[in-house]
Amino acid sequence: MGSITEIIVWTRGVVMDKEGRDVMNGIAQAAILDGKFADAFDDYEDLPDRVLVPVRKYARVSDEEIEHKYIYYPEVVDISIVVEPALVKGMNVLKGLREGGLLLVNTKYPIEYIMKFIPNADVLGGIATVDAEAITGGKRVVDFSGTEGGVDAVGIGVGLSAPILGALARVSGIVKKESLARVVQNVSAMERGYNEVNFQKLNKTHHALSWSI
Amino acid sequence: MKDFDYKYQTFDRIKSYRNAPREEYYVPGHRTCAGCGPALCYRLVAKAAGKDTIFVGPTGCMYVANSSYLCTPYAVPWTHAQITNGGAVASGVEAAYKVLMRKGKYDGSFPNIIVMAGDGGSVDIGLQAMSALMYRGHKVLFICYDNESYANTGIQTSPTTSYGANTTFTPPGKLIPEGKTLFPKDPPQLVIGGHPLVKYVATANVGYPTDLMNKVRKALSYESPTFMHILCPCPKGWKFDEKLTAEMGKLAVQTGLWTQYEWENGEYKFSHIPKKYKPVDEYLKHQGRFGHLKKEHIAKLQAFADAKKEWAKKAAVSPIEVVAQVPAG
Amino acid sequence: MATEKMLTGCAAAAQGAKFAEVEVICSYPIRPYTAIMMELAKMVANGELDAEFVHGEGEHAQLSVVLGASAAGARAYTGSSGVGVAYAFEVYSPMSGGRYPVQMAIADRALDPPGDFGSEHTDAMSTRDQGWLMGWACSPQEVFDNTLMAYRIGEDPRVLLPQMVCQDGYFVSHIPDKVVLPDVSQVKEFLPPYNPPHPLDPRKPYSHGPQIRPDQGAPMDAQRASAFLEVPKVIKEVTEEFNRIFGRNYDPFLEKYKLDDAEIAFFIQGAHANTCRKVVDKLRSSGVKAGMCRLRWVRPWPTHEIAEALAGIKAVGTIETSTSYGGAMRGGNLIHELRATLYDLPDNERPLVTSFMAGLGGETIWPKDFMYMAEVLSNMVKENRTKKYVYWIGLEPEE
Amino acid sequence: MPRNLPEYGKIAIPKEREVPLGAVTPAPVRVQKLHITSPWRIYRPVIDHEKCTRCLNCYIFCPDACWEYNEENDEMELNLEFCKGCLICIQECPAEALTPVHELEFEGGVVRLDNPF
Repeated sequence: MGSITEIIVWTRGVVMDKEGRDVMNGIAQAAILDGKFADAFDDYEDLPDRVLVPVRKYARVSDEEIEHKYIYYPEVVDISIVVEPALVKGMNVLKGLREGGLLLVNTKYPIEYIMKFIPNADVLGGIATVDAEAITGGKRVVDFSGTEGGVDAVGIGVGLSAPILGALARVSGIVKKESLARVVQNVSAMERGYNEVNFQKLNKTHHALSWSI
Repeated sequence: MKDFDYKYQTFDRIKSYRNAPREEYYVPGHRTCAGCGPALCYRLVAKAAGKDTIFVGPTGCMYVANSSYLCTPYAVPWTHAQITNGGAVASGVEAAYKVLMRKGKYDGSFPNIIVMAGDGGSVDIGLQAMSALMYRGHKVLFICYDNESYANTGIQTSPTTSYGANTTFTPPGKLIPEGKTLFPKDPPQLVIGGHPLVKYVATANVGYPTDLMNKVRKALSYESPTFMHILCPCPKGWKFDEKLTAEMGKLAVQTGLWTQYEWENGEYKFSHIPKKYKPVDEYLKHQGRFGHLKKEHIAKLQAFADAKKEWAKKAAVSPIEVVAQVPAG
Repeated sequence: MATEKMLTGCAAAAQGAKFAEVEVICSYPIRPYTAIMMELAKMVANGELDAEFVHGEGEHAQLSVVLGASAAGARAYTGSSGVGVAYAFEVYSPMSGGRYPVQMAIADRALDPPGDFGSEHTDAMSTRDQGWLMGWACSPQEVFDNTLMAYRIGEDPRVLLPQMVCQDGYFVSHIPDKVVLPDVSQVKEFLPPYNPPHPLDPRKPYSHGPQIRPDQGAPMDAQRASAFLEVPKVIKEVTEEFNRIFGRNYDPFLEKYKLDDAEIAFFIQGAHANTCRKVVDKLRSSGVKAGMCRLRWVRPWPTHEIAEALAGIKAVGTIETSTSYGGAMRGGNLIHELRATLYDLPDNERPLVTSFMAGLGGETIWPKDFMYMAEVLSNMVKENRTKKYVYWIGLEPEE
Repeated sequence: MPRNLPEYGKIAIPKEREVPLGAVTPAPVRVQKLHITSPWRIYRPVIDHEKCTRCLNCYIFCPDACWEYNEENDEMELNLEFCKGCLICIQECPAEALTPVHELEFEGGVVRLDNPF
């Protein structure tokens, strides 16, 4: 079995739920365009989501067919993406993170400041931030059509998720920017996220993530 | 049935927020939405009712979001009921207390038994059990906390969902541009119209907490079944900014889409009637569920509000004949 | 002082409930069980029984009302028949999961379509996996006795489970027979008052039935399953005590009639056992070594006791008075569990097993029908094989 | 069993997976501490005690019962462990005594739960 990159997306119910879902779906759809295998799904226990409640979503990307496609929780996590920064205080966003993994936070705060809230950061290989609020003007899309595994009527990457996806492509290389450009609605916001991401490499190394920045 | 002197509770009127009991019986630590209208309603009802209370909670948000994973926010006895049978389970609890007190097995005063049912658990799948409770005359307060949808399952239409609402079962589309095409059921009128033992029915709204609490207390002081229909704006389902929950309640009243009244022994008493009503759009514009509506749809909702106002005007002056007459004494 | 009366099964059930001093009763009319409620209504109206008699708006409500009553700490009683049993289905699992030891009397009846008021076990048997204790009586006396025993077993702190006390519609529910009614003091000695661990009581608040996470589901299920592991022990204890106090002679799980040296045996539950017993006698007098094994409890299923009772018998036929469309043997319900029960017997002791669809829709099972079944069983012994899984009595093709 | 029939098996629920009998659980006292909701908050309402008129609007309209009037020091107090940050209190405050401040502006109040509930 080849290496599978497991991604967890932390977001908030209802008001930022679609943004989180867009991140996971954006990753999976772009990865498939890259010729990889990928899954994306909500955390079933976190549904139904409530306004502002912390919720989790998952994506998996692999070079080969994913054997544990129908296994619910990832045992380990390679990348943790935090769609709303205050979550770093409330939740252990590095839970299950493999040594050398990546933390990507949508925030205007500098990396050093965010690190204050992450006492277990020694497990990290890198931390990145992108100010998606500033790039998109804080645009959040609230739409329920894609909940419960439904068909999303609005499309991916209209709001905050576009720059987050761009930033992820830049630092992790897990998906190609070109593929993302075919997936997201707001391509320029995605490009800005790609270009404007802040990154700090940390000492731990990861077997699969090689920083492309 | 038998002559037995049950010891009932009595309640004082709450005059101000400061005068309301400080104790909370619906405590912090639950998974309801930030800004949840039904949660605010639950808290106010519990506060007004006090510690000698038993809640029956049919399935819905106030079950699933509140009693998540073996921890609950109810500081008084609470039992789950199926979404179908809140009225029946409460009837059983009440019947048990009647016989246990009569047999000397319970020596406290008769507890308040309150069903907290959503709109589905009250007037859709739960209607049969609710109506039977009202008919049989159990000393139970049945509250329909109305957030105008099946919210717990992801906002599906219910019989109280507004005309024109976008729910996940009534999405607006090319053929059906307004989303929901039907106008809602009227829960208090369903109760008033056919249950001779019911002597008190009230509507309330989380925008008016003192009024809500006093109506709860009044309802609980009856020895027969009582019904309250409480508007509980739902930030998730209605798609408004969660800080506007109480505002939505007030706007519903100010636009005439919601009427605050008590019906007591056949007579209506209205409150919070605005001097001048606002157009319904003032209410609709904050809510994403109405974002797709066109002028003609909004006009229909305005006409609906206008008809409600007319009805309230008439009902306030001359009591409207009730089909199931209230027996004297 | 004990008295003897001629009572139908329904009247006997009502008497049982009265002696158990049930506190909340919830009724809804459906024949044939409805006579139980008619009797109880009279008792309440006459002040012979101090209970709240609630007129439910349907069977679903009946179960719901008694659930609430039991949760609040009252001994609660209800009942139904046929489609009514089916209509209440949603509430069976919450009742057993919440550990509310209410009692439901079932005078069984065929399900629709089309409407058939005749006796058939399919109604109750359809609910058998919902975590209820399920006992089956074959006479008004046994109905009365089971009513008391089921409460005592169900309310035992090791058990805390709801109980179905089943009887065959019409055959038991409507045909009077001698019933010995005990002295109140005997019942007082046998059945202590219901004392739930955490009732809905404002003086000591508890939450009943909150949501659980998926990973809490297995322990919840295991909890009920564990209770069922305890039940057989409690049934044995309680039956022995019942026999002692009331002077009866029940085997806890099975009526074993002339089984000891039997070559063929009928495996049966309910009213038709009364005819079957007579046929066994007749067969015996004509030299056929026949016997009968009658189930007193369907849940818990007395696996070991049945295996022990039937070991060494050459052929056994289940009398199925219920349907299991498309089931493993394409007939009724009992054969599935009986075959599974006998599977682990040594080869030389394992009976051949077939089933007889008989008594469906309320049809009488005549002695001649049992004689035919005996012939089928004897032929199985002769040929040393089970030719067919199921025989439809009266509807078999000519051979 | 003389015939050596299989047993029914036993069930042992590990201590950490035990659930109460019939899922009947004791009622909470004052707060449900098993369900801390501070991780929900993006913005924290911050009070200006000078401007506050003690009208108790924030207290009465809070769905999570997080505002309390402390009579001793005549001040409103916010329960930060449970405030979800819905900001109804700010909306309902007639004195403009409350302002929303992003949670990351405060270094205290880190809980870092492993699961959302």
